[in-house]
Amino acid sequence: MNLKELYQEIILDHGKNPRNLRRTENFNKDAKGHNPLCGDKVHVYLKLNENKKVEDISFEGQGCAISMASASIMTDLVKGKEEFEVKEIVNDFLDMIKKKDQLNNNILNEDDKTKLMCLSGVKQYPMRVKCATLSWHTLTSAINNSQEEINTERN
Amino acid sequence: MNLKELYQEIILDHGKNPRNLRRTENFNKDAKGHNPLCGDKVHVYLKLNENKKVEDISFEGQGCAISMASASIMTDLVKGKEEFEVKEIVNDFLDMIKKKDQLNNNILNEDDKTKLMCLSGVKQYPMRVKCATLSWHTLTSAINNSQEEINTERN
Amino acid sequence: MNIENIKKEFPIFDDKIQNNDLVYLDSANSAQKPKMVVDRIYDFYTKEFSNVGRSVHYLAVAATNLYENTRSSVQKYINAKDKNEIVFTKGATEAINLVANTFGQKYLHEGDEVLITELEHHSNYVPWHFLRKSKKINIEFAEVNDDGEVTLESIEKKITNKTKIIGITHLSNVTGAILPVKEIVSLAHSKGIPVLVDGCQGAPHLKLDMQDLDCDFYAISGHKMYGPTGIGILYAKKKWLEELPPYQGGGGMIGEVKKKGISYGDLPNKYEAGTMATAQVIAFNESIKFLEKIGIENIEKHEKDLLNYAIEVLKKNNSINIVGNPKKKGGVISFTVEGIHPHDLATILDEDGVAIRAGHHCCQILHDKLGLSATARASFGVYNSREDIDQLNESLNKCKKIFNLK
Amino acid sequence: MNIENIKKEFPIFDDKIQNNDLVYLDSANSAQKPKMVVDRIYDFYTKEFSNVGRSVHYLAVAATNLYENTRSSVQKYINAKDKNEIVFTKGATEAINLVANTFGQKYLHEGDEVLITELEHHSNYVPWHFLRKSKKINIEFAEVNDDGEVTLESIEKKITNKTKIIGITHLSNVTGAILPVKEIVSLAHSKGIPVLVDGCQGAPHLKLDMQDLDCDFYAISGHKMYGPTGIGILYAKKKWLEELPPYQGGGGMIGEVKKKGISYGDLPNKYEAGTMATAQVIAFNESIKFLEKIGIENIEKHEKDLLNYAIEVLKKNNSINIVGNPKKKGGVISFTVEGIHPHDLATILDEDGVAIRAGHHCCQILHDKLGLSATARASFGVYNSREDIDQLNESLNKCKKIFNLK
Ligand SMILES: Cc1ncc(COP(=O)(O)O)c(C=O)c1O
Ligand SMILES: Cc1ncc(COP(=O)(O)O)c(C=O)c1O
Repeated sequence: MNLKELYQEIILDHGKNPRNLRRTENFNKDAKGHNPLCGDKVHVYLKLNENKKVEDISFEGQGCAISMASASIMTDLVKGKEEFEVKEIVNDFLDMIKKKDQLNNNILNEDDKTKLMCLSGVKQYPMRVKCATLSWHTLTSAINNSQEEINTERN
Repeated sequence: MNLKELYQEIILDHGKNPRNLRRTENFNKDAKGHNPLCGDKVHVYLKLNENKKVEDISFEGQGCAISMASASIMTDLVKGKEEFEVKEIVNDFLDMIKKKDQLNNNILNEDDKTKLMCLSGVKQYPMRVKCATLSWHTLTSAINNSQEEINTERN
Repeated sequence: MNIENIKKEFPIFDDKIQNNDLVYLDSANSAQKPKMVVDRIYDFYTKEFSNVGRSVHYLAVAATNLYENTRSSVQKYINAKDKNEIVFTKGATEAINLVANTFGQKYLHEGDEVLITELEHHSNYVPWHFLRKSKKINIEFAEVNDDGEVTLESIEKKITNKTKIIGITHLSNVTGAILPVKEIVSLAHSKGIPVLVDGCQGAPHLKLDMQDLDCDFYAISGHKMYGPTGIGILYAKKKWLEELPPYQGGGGMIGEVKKKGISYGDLPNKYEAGTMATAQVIAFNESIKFLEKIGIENIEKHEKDLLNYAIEVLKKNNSINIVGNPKKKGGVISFTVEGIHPHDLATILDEDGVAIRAGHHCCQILHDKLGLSATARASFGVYNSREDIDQLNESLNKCKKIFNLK
Repeated sequence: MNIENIKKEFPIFDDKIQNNDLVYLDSANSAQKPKMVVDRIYDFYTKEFSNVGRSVHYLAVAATNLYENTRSSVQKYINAKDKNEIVFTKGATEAINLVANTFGQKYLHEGDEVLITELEHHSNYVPWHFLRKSKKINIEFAEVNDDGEVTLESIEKKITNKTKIIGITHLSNVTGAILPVKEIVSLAHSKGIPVLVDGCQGAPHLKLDMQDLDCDFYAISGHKMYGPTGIGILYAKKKWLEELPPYQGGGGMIGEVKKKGISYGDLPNKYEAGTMATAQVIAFNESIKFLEKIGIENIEKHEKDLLNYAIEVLKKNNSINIVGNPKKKGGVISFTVEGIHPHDLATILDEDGVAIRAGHHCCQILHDKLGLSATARASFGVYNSREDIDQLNESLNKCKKIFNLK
């Protein structure tokens, strides 16, 4: 049953009670993301300290369980990481969602990886991949300080 | 063989050597006709005398054998007729081409009717009916002094 | 014709989709196709194909006649006064663009107002927005009330002496509200304002009578009327088609073409530039025949029954909120389930073969007003039955179970 | 694949048309359809139908993928750099209108010049004429020479510092002349002028390589490429699609929609408003596969052979005049017969099952220049053979007999 894989307890939990769903005070990086076909929206806020470490990260937005859970788990996992590590985690996650079977980075511990792998259920649902990746693309955009709003219809 | 009916000798003759293919001097009525899909064009000139009799009629134009023959025969037949008679002949001809089996007017003699009936072969060729009727519609327009250019695509 | 047997005419229901019987509740998006329509396309391409209008050979003549036959059928079906008031387009969206563009060119000037409603589909807003940018006109929105309706009064309130045209949907693709079109047209005409009706949802489900409605323009999409994709219809009163400039330029729509200038063809050619969707137009005649065979009154009755049943069933189900409560409503139900996002509903329902739509349904203005970023929508066609509603309800309960809701 | 067997793939040739074998010589007007294309339409409607893009249920996801697959196939087939440079339209005429309208809006001003040629189809003239009226631009015509060609030099002669865009046909639908597009583009670009190519006749018959041609816009009609009616393609360099405003407004082409303003979607959505010709786009993938299966080189060779044979045969026939004599020529022969009007020819040929076209072929400017009100035209497709040419010749002799000509 694929649905069971898609809507695992941890997804439902994060979807219902998203962590870090707020706006970081004194954020120094942010970006907006948008999926025009379904109306999902996310705004990611980052506070990097002088050593380029993520002191705080948060998000605002509304969307389906998958997109909320994905943003929630993402913010949980990258908090405390350094910028270059965040980039690596993002790339690894996006690769995994698109093609690979597992996560390859050496930054996250096994527990965290297991948590993240809970999102891999969307692979069976191509239309929902965008839900899982929107916040991640938006995080990248925030880090790169690009002014461009992320739009999941952009390929 | 329907083609034999369509291209009777008389049609070919009038098509090749159209009568009245010129421009009446001192015409007092005229009209242009046009079939935009095929490019056929005709310009009919009329000279009615004070008794509303057709003193002269002529046409200029280019087109297929059917349209040239039709204009040629038409001009031949209406010359010398009175305006109200011309209208009756035109209506009778258009009715015949569209639906009736024969001509019903009492103005033309049997010989002339036979001549005109030579055009009835187009009934089997719906796309060619326009070729046969263009000059007749244009004649009506000239008589009515309507400024509107006749266009066979108008239904 | 027995409405129970109608499903058999739609080959899509013959096979399982992903091991499920298909419960298709997305007809407001696009309707499935009866066999007679698909067969007509097949036969036309394999036995009769030719371009229309331009050649004099047998196939071309026959195709041209078939093409024009559809025009006559449409005229009859919507009770238009004149055959040439029917213009074929590629869809309703193009039909509305055609009107906005040509009407805008000729009649709209800086400061003029176009009045639409908060219920409008993007297709009946964006084309006017283009004019807002190019011509500096303003767009006013008649308000939707708490029941999801737009009333005659709410239109009246927004009419000013700058209102130059009114654009309204016949039947909302979100709340299902059926607008009092005839009354709105009559009011508008009393002030000399023409009315465009977006008939996308009206045409497949309601009896159409252009002379009775008296609207100036009516836009239809073939694919929502059990017809092929790629064909739409613009009904427009003859005087408008005569007065307005052409929309697209190309072969077939011209009179005379000279280097210095061009004259345009007569109706209906003037608005049908280039090779049209020949096969689609010809096959659309079968859609009309299909609708006539069942009878629009029977369709209305059937869909009304389904709608009432669905409302009854869904209202009993806790935590389901139906969007809007219009007094006159067509077979469209948009809803939300507390605690489950519409996208998650759609995905889970899909696993049971239940096809619904989730999102803003191209009505962002309305969703903003409702304070919802998305809704789920079940919409009906002639082939739906009460069993489909039962399955929808059952699958919604499954969603709740997966989400640990009661 | 054996070119001799290709006719068998086209069901239209299976049956007699009016007791005759069909000799179809009207492919420049519209091509017949191979079975694989028609089957694809049938299967899509009966087994897989859904609207694309908007719903998340299984059928919608599958249809969306199929739809996008065609975009990828087209990209590959015409060697475009980017998938999103392929915009689906309802036909080439719409594609050209799209470019003229959006380019005109943004870049054309009073006194600017648009340079087209005397060979152009009305579809590549009328859209520019609209701008002549609305924006007071001028239209210049590069001259056709006695051989029915437009040369690089004749283009060069008409370029001024006011020339803002050049529109040229790839292959004339009257004289068959193949224009030196690559050289014209290179010349134009050296002066900073973009080039639109009307590829209606080029696309079905010539190898296409957008990156090599380097043109800015290329317009294609699906129905002339053995595809369904109601679908066309606009190829446009990405930078243009990004810079130009949208053409039609509606569902699917938007980003965010608010009462105060609207942002548009990204490519390719920005130019695909409303429900598209889904089934036609999906089936068009089969047309591409069909062409790829035969190989465009084989098609070019086959049609060249037919052309040479036809010219040889018709030249031997007294009183036939072939219009134009271009050095590079595609499979189109327009001709006149002394003493018989083209319409009469077409009617008589039709009695033998020989389908040709007679008229101005939507090229009145060229016909004015030639001093002819109409010509007859035989045009070839992959399914034609030398026997078809023989039959044409024989039937032309019959015309002469009926008209008492030698
Ligand atoms: C050279 C040329 N350009 C444009 C067109 C118009 O194409 P369509 O009618 O398919 O839009 C045609 C076909 O009629 C053509 O031959
Ligand atoms: C009310 C309404 N208007 C307009 C449209 C647009 O129709 P189409 O996409 O067929 O052009 C739709 C369908 O999506 C609709 O429901």
